Amino acid sequence: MATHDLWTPDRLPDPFAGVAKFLFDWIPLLVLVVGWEVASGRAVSESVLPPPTAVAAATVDLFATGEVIPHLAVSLLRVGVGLGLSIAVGVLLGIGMSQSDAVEDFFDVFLSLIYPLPKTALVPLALLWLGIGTKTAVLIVFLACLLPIVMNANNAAENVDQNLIRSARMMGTSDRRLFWKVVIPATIPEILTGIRQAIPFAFISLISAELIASEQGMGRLIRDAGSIGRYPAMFATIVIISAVAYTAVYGFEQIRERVLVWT
Amino acid sequence: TGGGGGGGGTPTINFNYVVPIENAASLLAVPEIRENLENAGSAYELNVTRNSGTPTSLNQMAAGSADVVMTSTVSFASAVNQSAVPEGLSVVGVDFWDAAPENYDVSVFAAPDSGITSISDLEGKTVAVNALGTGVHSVYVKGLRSAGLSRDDVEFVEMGFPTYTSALNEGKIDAGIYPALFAVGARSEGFNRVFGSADVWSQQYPFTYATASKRALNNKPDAMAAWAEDYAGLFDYVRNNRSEAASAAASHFELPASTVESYFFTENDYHRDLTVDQDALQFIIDDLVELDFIDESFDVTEHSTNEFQN
Amino acid sequence: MDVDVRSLDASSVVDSLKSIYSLVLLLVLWEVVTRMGLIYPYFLPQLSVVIDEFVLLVSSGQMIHAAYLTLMRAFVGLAGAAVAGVVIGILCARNALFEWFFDPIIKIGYPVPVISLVPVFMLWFGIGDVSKIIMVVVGTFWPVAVNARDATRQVDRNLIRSARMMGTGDRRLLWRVILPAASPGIFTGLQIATPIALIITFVFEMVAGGGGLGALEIAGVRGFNSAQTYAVIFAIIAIGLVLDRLLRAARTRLLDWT
Amino acid sequence: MDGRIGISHLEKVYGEGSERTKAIDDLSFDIDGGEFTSVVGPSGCGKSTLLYIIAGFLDITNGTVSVDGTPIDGPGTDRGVVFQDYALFPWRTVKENVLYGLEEAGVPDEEADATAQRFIDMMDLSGFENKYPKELSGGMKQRVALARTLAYDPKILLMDEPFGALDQPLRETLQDQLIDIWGDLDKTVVFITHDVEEAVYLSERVMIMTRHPGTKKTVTEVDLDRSRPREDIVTSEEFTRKKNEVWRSLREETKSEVQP
Amino acid sequence: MDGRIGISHLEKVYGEGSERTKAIDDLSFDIDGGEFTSVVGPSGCGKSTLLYIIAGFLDITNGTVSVDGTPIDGPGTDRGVVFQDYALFPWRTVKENVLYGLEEAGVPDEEADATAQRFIDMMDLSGFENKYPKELSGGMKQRVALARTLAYDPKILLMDEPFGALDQPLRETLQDQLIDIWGDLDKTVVFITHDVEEAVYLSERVMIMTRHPGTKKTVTEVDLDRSRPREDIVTSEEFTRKKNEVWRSLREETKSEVQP
Ligand SMILES: Nc1ncnc2c1ncn2[C@@H]1O[C@H](COP(=O)(O)OP(=O)(O)OP(=O)(O)O)[C@@H](O)[C@H]1O
Ligand SMILES: Nc1ncnc2c1ncn2[C@@H]1O[C@H](COP(=O)(O)OP(=O)(O)OP(=O)(O)O)[C@@H](O)[C@H]1O
Ligand SMILES: [Mg+2]
Ligand SMILES: [Mg+2]
Repeated sequence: MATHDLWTPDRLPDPFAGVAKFLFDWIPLLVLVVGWEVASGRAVSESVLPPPTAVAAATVDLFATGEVIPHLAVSLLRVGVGLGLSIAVGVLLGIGMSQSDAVEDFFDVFLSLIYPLPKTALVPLALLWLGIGTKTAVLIVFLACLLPIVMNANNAAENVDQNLIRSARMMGTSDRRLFWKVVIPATIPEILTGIRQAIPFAFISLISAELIASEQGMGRLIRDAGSIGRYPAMFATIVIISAVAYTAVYGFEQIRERVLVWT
Repeated sequence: TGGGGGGGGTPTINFNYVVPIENAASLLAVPEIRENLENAGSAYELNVTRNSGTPTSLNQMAAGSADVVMTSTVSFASAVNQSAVPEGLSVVGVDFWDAAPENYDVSVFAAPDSGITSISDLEGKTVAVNALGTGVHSVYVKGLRSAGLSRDDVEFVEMGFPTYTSALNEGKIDAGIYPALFAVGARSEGFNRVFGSADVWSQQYPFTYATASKRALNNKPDAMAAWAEDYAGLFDYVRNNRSEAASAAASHFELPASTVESYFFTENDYHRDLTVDQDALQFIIDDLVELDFIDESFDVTEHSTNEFQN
Repeated sequence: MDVDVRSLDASSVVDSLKSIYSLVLLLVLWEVVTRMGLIYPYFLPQLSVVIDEFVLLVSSGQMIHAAYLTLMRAFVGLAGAAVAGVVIGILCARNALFEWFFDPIIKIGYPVPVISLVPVFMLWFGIGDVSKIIMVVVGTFWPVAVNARDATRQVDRNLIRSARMMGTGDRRLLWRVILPAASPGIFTGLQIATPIALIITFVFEMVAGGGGLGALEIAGVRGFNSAQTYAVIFAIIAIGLVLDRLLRAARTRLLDWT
Repeated sequence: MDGRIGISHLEKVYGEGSERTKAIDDLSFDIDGGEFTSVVGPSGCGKSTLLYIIAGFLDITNGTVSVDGTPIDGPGTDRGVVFQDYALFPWRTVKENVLYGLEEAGVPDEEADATAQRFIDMMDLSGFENKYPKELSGGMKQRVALARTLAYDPKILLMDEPFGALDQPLRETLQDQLIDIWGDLDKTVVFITHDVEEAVYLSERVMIMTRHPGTKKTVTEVDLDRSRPREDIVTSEEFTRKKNEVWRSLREETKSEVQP
Repeated sequence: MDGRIGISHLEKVYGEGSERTKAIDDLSFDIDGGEFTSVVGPSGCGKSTLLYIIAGFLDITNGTVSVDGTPIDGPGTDRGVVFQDYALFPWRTVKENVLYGLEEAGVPDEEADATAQRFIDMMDLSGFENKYPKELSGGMKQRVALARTLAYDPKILLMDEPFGALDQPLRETLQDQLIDIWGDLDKTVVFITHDVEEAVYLSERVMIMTRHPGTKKTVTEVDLDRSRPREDIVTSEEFTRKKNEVWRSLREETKSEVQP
């Protein structure tokens, strides 16, 4: 976070400067949390907005009693399988469409039909076909993640630098090998970008599917806790799933940086 | 979903309920109680899950992932009318009855200081219902009709049953409709009972019942019969061991033991009789058509059977 | 010459056919397969039945009213988020204090699956329009703010320098240079936010009712009327397509200089 | 005199602590009003830094820089900058770009319009008034940038490798146009370039800077009869001689610097 | 002879119908094995088209182009192309890039490694073997591209404005390196450039092309003693004369072309 304009902790010795800067950067969040703690029970009723301490206690409790574990596990499974499928299919489809006109002509119109459709609108349909539960959630996560991945992979594969391909051909690379030696590696950065764009959609669709059509999972837990007035537990569940989403997003960014040392 | 006959292992029955305790069948989920049943675990494997509404359960059945589910009048009739379940479905046992004069029923309560004491006082008021288009909702409409009002004369809001009491106390709603279990709380709060289904229906009718998919009945008849036997056995067991069953259920469903104790299979409970009374069933289906909850009626004998309750 | 023109026309017809043949094929297949009874009608009603249902819902006014409710909620919310997001985004990019305060909040807030707050909003604001609209504001604020902030940060320094050289003061700089220069990025933020606004509205309507396309769609499932669910999805696809085209057209018109 | 630039003991340091870099070290140089001066030097020697200091974009660490005797205090309409990447407002048409400075100066609409049109015509841009920058080639964009700067009539033109991104024939055309304008409008021009030939062809004086941290190394006075056609100038002996002189001086600075 | 290029009545037309553009018109030209030829011409005259035809990337509309008497049929390892934008594989390190052609040729690992290292050393890239292209400056990238092409030992080097994106000092260093390599390795080089000085400095023959559609206009033979230091060459009379000759011929083509 670029806050040099405000405060430059250069005067402190290095390790301290680092820590001080970290603390300084996160003061705003601290302010929010403290504000929330103070407001709760004063400005707003504690049941409407439980204080962070209560939420923290509920979080600990959810883990200590093990209540959240099966829900978290099933949610992670759904997000993982849905995203994994969309990566596998999306990459194949995206690159396939760039390599073959027939494939492109066939799938293009479907992609342009589901492109403008908010994928959560398909939850009821999935429910119809697959009933409630994991299959439905996986299908929705899959569909929501598919497009960014297909589109990024397709774009990248279609726009591989002509001169890279020419160079490879000049050095004796045949059509077949070209795909593995040039097209795929040249496309990887964009594929990873597509996945990165897909992750938030994966979580949105997971929670949506679980709110509407599941008896398990974090979305369901949030809804159940809310409907019987266990508000600290409801907020705690939201905090937990948000932390998971946050970790997924920024963790993936780290991984991408590692993988793409060359970009 | 368990495959066809014998072959590998014991067939699995996927069973779905909605409201714990109220659906007596929900007790099949309680391990201590299931232990006392004859066939579960031997003649068939029982897989119990809970859904948040009867339509969801029926959709599970349509999608092939449930064999027996608890249904109530409106969703059962709609599913039949729309042929939602491939091969069809059949009522195999009644879980509880509504509108039985000597038992508790589905009742509307209002806050003591609201001044609402009769159905006609509800005109123009905000009233809570768990979900529109349900059997519970139909009790309201039936009541309003009886007082010469229509469903448009009140404002319905959808809320979960457990939230009614605080909403009534905070004045967010004027009245709420309570099934028997929750009515225990409403009574102890001192709320006015405005009316109940027994006041507006001329006869009692099956409110919630176990419905099986015909596919399951055809594909694993023995297992289904064994399940039905256990379901009946469950009623016997509970009647004979009321307090053990109540405390096991309360701890399994994490409900206050006192509430369960004061309700469960007592005079505060619904009328419970497993027999599928096809006339009573036909009566309520026809009445729901009358009340505009269902488009058309049908012959219930094609969608219910008493063969398991003899 | 003549031949050239004809072959050109023919090939463009072939092109457009190629691009939709698979859709036509699918629709025909749908009708044929369902008519032959190969798929259980509850899962997939005949296309013609769905179309009938669609026409019925539209002509009875139900679909129109539901669409109105959904779009109203989505767009009132989006408008709120647009104002808040653009103001805060630009302030973050131009003012060190705002940057310090909001940057970590945005960093933490952006990845939160906002949809998980639906039950919270039901608790706080009930299940009416207000609740849904505020939810949309909260859900779409992030992409708008982040895009506005990044676009403002990326305004070419030399543009600002040129303007200053020609006598533009601090105040005027915002209107004369920063806003126009950042407007493509801001618009991108709105384009990203629009489907999110719809997603939130649909899900909220499905969970909490209160009318709208989401409620109408889920009612189809709850009432075992699958044709209704399909018909509503048709409407949603149509709305999605139209919105997407409208946004693109607006972009071309408003930002034809990019 | 109008448009005089005085640079005295200029020192410019970027950054602080471990990131401290001295970009310009003790540079003194005076430019007369109406003079055309080019600045050449190795990459990173501080040419742009110098120009931006004169423009008022950067603070001075030590020394003074003044225009007509007044120390510089931020950007101002007495100077105009032409950037290598044009810095045109992409949301404004050619005409609107050229009008910008006039609008800011509060020139009445009609007068502004006439002035803008004059410079558009001067830069051979007539017919392109309503095009957006994206519709123009690089050379045309640079012409618009020049017209925009000339239109609000700064005394001093500061140009940072303005033709660096253009190809040879375009460069040559624009160079010739620039010479004409300079002759007609009597501006002080400070022109930064990498291209020795360009520097010698255009300017009266070429300042060669040392490599990083930059300061004045040598100054070559060029006295060519610029009314002759380009062919004659570039093939003339005087031109070749000056070019070689600047080239050699510059080469001393760049040679040792280039390593893999 | 090795690396002879024969171009006879070459015609190249892009597109069809209303989009038909003739890029090259009736061009005949022969290049001897081991010769260094530069091609200059106005922008869009077809220089790249010509080069890409020799490389085998483009089909010929009419005429023939042959290498050592065999008509060209697609890309092949007897030729190597160096592009202006380097076209390095970004996911491969310097060493891996240089190894590419050797891998494709099935050269055993150890031998390939030794060969690659030899060219890396030759191009002053030692110590950078494990860097990725993004970590290199433009000049170094171009060195890697050159090493990669030289490593698989094509008879003919085809270079399309290879130094166009680099700044003057870097260009000069690479030009001198290229001359050395050419002297050592005995390759046929076809070198496209916009820069007249570069063309004359490097090559034995400079072909000037007419503007669009391009064909051979004139050919200037340059005979410089390239063993002398650059300073001496570029200030020599012969160099200036040849440069002016090429420059004038080119100017005739470009002058009328530049319009706003
Ligand atoms: N904003 C900055 N912060 C820190 N150092 C800077 C900054 N701008 C430039 N420098 C450094 O100051 C020195 C001079 O930079 P400057 O851009 O003035 O060089 P230049 O002569 O214009 O180079 P070029 O010919 O490549 O344009 C360089 O070493 C550069 O790295
Ligand atoms: N793929 C193509 N399709 C149609 N026309 C093309 C294509 N490539 C090049 N041309 C046209 O052919 C002519 C020659 O192009 P070419 O790129 O060979 O010129 P060039 O001499 O290399 O130009 P430059 O100096 O700008 O690189 C130009 O008029 C160009 O517009
Ligand atoms: Mg510079
Ligand atoms: Mg070219």
